[in-house]
Amino acid sequence: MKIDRRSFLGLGLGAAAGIALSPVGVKLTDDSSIWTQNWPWTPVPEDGEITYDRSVCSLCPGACGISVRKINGRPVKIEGLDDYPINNGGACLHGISGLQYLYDPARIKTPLKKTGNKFEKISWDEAIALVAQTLGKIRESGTPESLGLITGADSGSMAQLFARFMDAFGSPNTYTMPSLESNLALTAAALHGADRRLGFDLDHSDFILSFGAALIEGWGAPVACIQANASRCERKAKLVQVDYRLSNTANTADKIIAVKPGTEADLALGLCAVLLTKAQISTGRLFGDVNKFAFATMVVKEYTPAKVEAITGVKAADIEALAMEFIKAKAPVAVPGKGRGDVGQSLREFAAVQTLNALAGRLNKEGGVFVMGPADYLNFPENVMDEVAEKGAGKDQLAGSVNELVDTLEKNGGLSALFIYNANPCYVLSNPEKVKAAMDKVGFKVSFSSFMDETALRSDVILPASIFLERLEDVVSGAGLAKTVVGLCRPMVKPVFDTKHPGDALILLAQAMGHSIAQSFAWESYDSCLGEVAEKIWENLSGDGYVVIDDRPPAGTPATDFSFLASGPKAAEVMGEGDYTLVPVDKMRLAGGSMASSPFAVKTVSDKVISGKYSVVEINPATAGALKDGDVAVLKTAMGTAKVKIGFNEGIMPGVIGMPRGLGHAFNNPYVAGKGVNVNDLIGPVIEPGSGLDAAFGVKATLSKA
Amino acid sequence: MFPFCFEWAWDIGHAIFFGGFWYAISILGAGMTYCVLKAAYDTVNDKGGSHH
Amino acid sequence: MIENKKAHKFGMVIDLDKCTGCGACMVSCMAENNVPFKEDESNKKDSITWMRVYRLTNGKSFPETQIAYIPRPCQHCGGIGDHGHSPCVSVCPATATDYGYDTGIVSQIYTRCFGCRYCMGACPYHARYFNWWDPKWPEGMENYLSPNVSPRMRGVVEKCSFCYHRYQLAREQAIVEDREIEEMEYQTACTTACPAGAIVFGDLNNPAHKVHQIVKPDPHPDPLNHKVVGKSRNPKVFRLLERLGTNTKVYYMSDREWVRKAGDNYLKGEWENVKTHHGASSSHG
Amino acid sequence: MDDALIPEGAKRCGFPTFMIGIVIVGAVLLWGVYAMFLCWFKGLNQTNMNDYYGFALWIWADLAVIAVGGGAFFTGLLKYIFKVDELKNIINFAVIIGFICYSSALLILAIDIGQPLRGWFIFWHANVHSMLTEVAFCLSCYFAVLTIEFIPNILENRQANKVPFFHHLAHNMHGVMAVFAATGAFLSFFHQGSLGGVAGVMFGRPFAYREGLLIWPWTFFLFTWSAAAFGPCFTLLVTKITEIITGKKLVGDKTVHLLAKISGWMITTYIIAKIIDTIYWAWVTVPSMGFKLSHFYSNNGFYGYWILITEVILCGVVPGLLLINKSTRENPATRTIAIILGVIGVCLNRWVMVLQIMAVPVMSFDTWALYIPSWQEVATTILPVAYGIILIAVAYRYLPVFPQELELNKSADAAAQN
Repeated sequence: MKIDRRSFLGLGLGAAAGIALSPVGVKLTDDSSIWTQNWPWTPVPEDGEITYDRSVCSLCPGACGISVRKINGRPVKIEGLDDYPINNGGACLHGISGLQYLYDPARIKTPLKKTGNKFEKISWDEAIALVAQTLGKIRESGTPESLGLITGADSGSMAQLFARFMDAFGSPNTYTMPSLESNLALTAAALHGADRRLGFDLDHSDFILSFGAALIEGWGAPVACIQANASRCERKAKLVQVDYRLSNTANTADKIIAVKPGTEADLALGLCAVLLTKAQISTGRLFGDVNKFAFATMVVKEYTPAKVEAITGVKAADIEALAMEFIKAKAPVAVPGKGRGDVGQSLREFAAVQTLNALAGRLNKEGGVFVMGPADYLNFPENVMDEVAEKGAGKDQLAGSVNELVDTLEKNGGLSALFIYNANPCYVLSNPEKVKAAMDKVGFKVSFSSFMDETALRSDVILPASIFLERLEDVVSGAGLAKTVVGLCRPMVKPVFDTKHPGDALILLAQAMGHSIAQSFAWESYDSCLGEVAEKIWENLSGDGYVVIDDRPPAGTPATDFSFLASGPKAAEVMGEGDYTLVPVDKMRLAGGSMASSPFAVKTVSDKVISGKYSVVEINPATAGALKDGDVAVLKTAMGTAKVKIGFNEGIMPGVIGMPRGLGHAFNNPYVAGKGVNVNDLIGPVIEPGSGLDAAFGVKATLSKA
Repeated sequence: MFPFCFEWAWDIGHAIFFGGFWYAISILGAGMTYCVLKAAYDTVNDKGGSHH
Repeated sequence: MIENKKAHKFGMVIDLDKCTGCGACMVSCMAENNVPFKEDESNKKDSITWMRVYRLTNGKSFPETQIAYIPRPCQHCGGIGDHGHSPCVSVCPATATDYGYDTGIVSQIYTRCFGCRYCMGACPYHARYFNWWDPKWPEGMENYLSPNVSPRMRGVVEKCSFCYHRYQLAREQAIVEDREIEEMEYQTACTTACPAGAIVFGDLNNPAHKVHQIVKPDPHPDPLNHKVVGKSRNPKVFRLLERLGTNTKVYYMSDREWVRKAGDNYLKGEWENVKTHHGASSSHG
Repeated sequence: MDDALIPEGAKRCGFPTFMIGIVIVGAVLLWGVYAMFLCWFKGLNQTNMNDYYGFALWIWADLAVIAVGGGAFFTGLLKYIFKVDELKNIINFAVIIGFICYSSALLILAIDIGQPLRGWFIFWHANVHSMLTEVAFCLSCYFAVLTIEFIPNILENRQANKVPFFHHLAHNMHGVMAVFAATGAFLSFFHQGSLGGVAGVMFGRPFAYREGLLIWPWTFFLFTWSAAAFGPCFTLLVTKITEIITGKKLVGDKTVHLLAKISGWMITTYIIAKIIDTIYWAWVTVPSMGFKLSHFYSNNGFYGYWILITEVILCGVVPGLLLINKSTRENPATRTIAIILGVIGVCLNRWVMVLQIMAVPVMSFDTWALYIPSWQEVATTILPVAYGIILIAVAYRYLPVFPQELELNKSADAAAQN
């Protein structure tokens, strides 16, 4: 071989040297670095003209004004709308992340029909026809009252449209999910008469006595409350927080009154008793009020400071001092509704707190509580009701509340069809397994959900709703706000998927059902319906984007009916056994209700709340026994068992376990669901007689190392 | 690294740093060039033969 | 160092007594700056949060416990003596992070960064984040990304820029109209989002700006520690790790002594001596 | 079958035995290569590094191999500049070890950075104020020096040397080696130092920060010094291991004793400087930032005073004393203990100056951050070890690395032949 190793070697080395010296290497190096700066899988957002558009956020009852920044019409950022009468430029993290909901992995993209255990895509025409046909049969069978509706809120045109449908169909079975708004309405109904709303004028109060209300963690209108708190700090107005853990609200408070969980009502009644005895608030001052003497006698006898100390753990002297401080303040107000004031509340507690306000003469006073009439701005035309409708609508409701409905359905059934709008009872209510079982007793469930949440998953037909960024709607403030503002939520973007405005879906459905129902819904679309029914304020509403209906204290002092409390209602029993009391904890960064959190919101959540797949529970190290911070432990209650992580927290009362609410979602969104445990799984409903509320503020629990 | 890169500045820091750098590079380059050329020359003249 | 009397020095002061820990600033920042998210963000040591809110407690037991939330954006350090040699800028080998002498803002050039992470080691505030993963958005969600901030690629460091793009937009407008930028024209996303109004942002060099009025920065070196410049003359205002001489532009404010004390490290007895020392005497003006 | 490549007169094991060894180590190497590609293609999420631990196992490995590779520059300096001729017997091996260490260091850096394809920005867009820039420049230049120093040895391979050009090239390179060695020493001084500077300049990290001279913190000088001091320990250690594996004496005692003595004095002087530095830091620098020394060594599950004591006393003072004392230096057992302790000491120092810095909380409300490397990190860190073993095996087999080998093993060979 003459082409020997040597020449081969030489050739190789020569070639290598040649390539090394040529510009090829330099060029490739440069190209590759440029390539890393323009990876095709890294998105390049399209640039264009910046515009801003106004709307209203309806993710929560806060109803904040929002400003949507758009690039060539494409929404890129949501911010608080300056000078909006509720949030005045502020925004909360859920609202700011609103755009994530548009493209949420759990969004329902088309109408769906359940066949067997699977959902099947169908067209809107098919879906409407299917629902109309099924409902038609129910009507034909003469039992229109067996159609139920579970809805999230009962204000605004959408709520009225649904109510109208139920009426025209012939069913009284409408149920509202528990919310601060509904609890306050219930309280007002018990104390001051039907169709009233309560608003707390935090902005002008100089002494806020909060009974566990998480004022800066999502209670009421969250942004308005946070701003009220900030202004309170500047005004040096006092906040006293009655609580069993150092919530952020308690942290910002001037004083914390540590009470045993579930004894807030007793403390409130104890304060009432002190006012009646020590502060010389004569019952005469309560002139014209019903059962005032019976109440006064009862409360003075049963809720002496000593007795209340035994129940609540608050020293008798402190109770007396607090009552005196409260009554001596210029503009005190007592605020009910621990946490967000929605789930696990009792009328006894709400009524006791409101009674405190009444005794202190704080009704309809600046800085007090406003007992307001309904936000009366909608004028629907007379509903057309045929004979079937008249007959059905006149029947009794199946149950007194959504909690009782679950009970009834689970035991005896009773509904042949169910509409679910703006609600996720299979997640939000205590003991969701029971709710699911109750749902299974209903033959035909129609969901108007935008997201495939726990309840939508159990529906038979889904008529997917466009989300607030895709639709027009009037949004009324509420949730304890001391003013009434109607805002206009406007479509910021065309529906991203094949969804419809739930109002349009309902109108289509009504028209498909024909007859009197169709006549009741003789609108071309929801948009035209809204323009018509809100005609009174439409010009201002569509022009300014909002209308302030009222922001002053209502005139006069409303009468108070003390009958409910005078009857001496008992506190709800805590279910189960164990050394600990497990209580849900509302966190600002976690949505707890029917709206799940966004990926951004979940990302902000502390590792002391979510740790990998675990919920982290708060426990005072003093009562943690052998458990150490970060341990995985088994939490057991009468309702279930869950593996959780232990998070030491000096700021919680010994013996209490705080578990974050809003976790443990089970649907297809890996950024939000599959994290931690739904605290409601561990808590069983304890229904309060007289109100139908689920008064289970917590549950007894045991904790052991996993 | 080069005066045409925009980070370059004619200041003391760059003078010392890149002065040192280019100085070292030059020595290495010059040294290796010398060795290679000398080796080529020696090979052609076969100085010292193929034994050491 | 380029001395420029007209140079801005953007900074903020955060009222920790107003901060509710609600997280709006964090989300506003993420939405504004195209910050990605991943399925599990519970490991806070690899979770990109330009604005991170720390939670502190006074260590006492209920009901004496107190919490303070400390929102922590990039502190935009001026470095020892405030000469612009921030801990991170001075160490970046590829000039991928730079100190803007006209704004005081520490920038980050994502396409320049090659991911050595030296800057992260140098930053005691953990304000810098590395893209351990390729940023990925669920299908369709990239539709909300803003063109004003380019999405980053895997393998580079990112951090808060004081919403520099907002400054650029405001400056362009001001140049077109031949005037100075107004205080409210350039505000960071976290500032505008804060529902409690706890964040005040502006030009620390401009006595007309609220942030200057609250902070009252001392332009002279601290006589007790010459590394420190710009110490606040407001007794309630402090900076994080001020003693190190990082000379941050993010100031914090609290009425609570334990919170102010938590801002820095003190040897036994030191706090009692320094807590009343707030910048040089007013004779410096 | 590879007899033609083996140096003349040298005895080597059979080719199959050699290959078996190479295959075993090669498997480890491939494991490392696999991990390396995972890191390159999937990104650094393959590691357990995080935003607190931006610098972790790799950077420690990087600093450690550069420190122990310091034997090459220091031996070269002594041999070529200070004309310590005795060291000619170990200089080739020192260069090979240095070459392995530095090529490994560069490879680790290429894996460690988030954007390897942009790695050259450190040169192109250099920030001359960054210690890391100084490291990168000097490191790569010095690697070029090591390559230049290694080339003649390669060319001395029996077959390569037959090529007249290669023969002459090797000869001429030997001739000007002092120039290269001087440049190498200059470069080494700076990159070893600037590696120390990397930590020392971080004024936001009180555990790392040191005052210093002009722009150079004390760690700059300590790192250079420690590399010069402990590098020869590593050279001696690897020589010892090679001798054990080959079953041959490869370097004469005189050379070993000389290098050990030099190393001993370097270690002793270094450790005195280190102790002074530590005391000044602990009593002056750190308190001025509001920290007590105990802050860095308590309240966590790993870093205690033990690490300081181990580094400075057990692996610093002890090997230094053992090596400057003639009897312990010349006793193979105590000498070996000393060089092992020395190598551990310098590696521990680099560990502390990389990982403990990251672990220590600085803000009063921050927490200690401890981390455990992922298997990918471990594999890529072992990769250079496997690569080094293979390169040493190949070099030893085919190159005349040890000038004294034949002479030292004459009697043994003769005995074997009888």
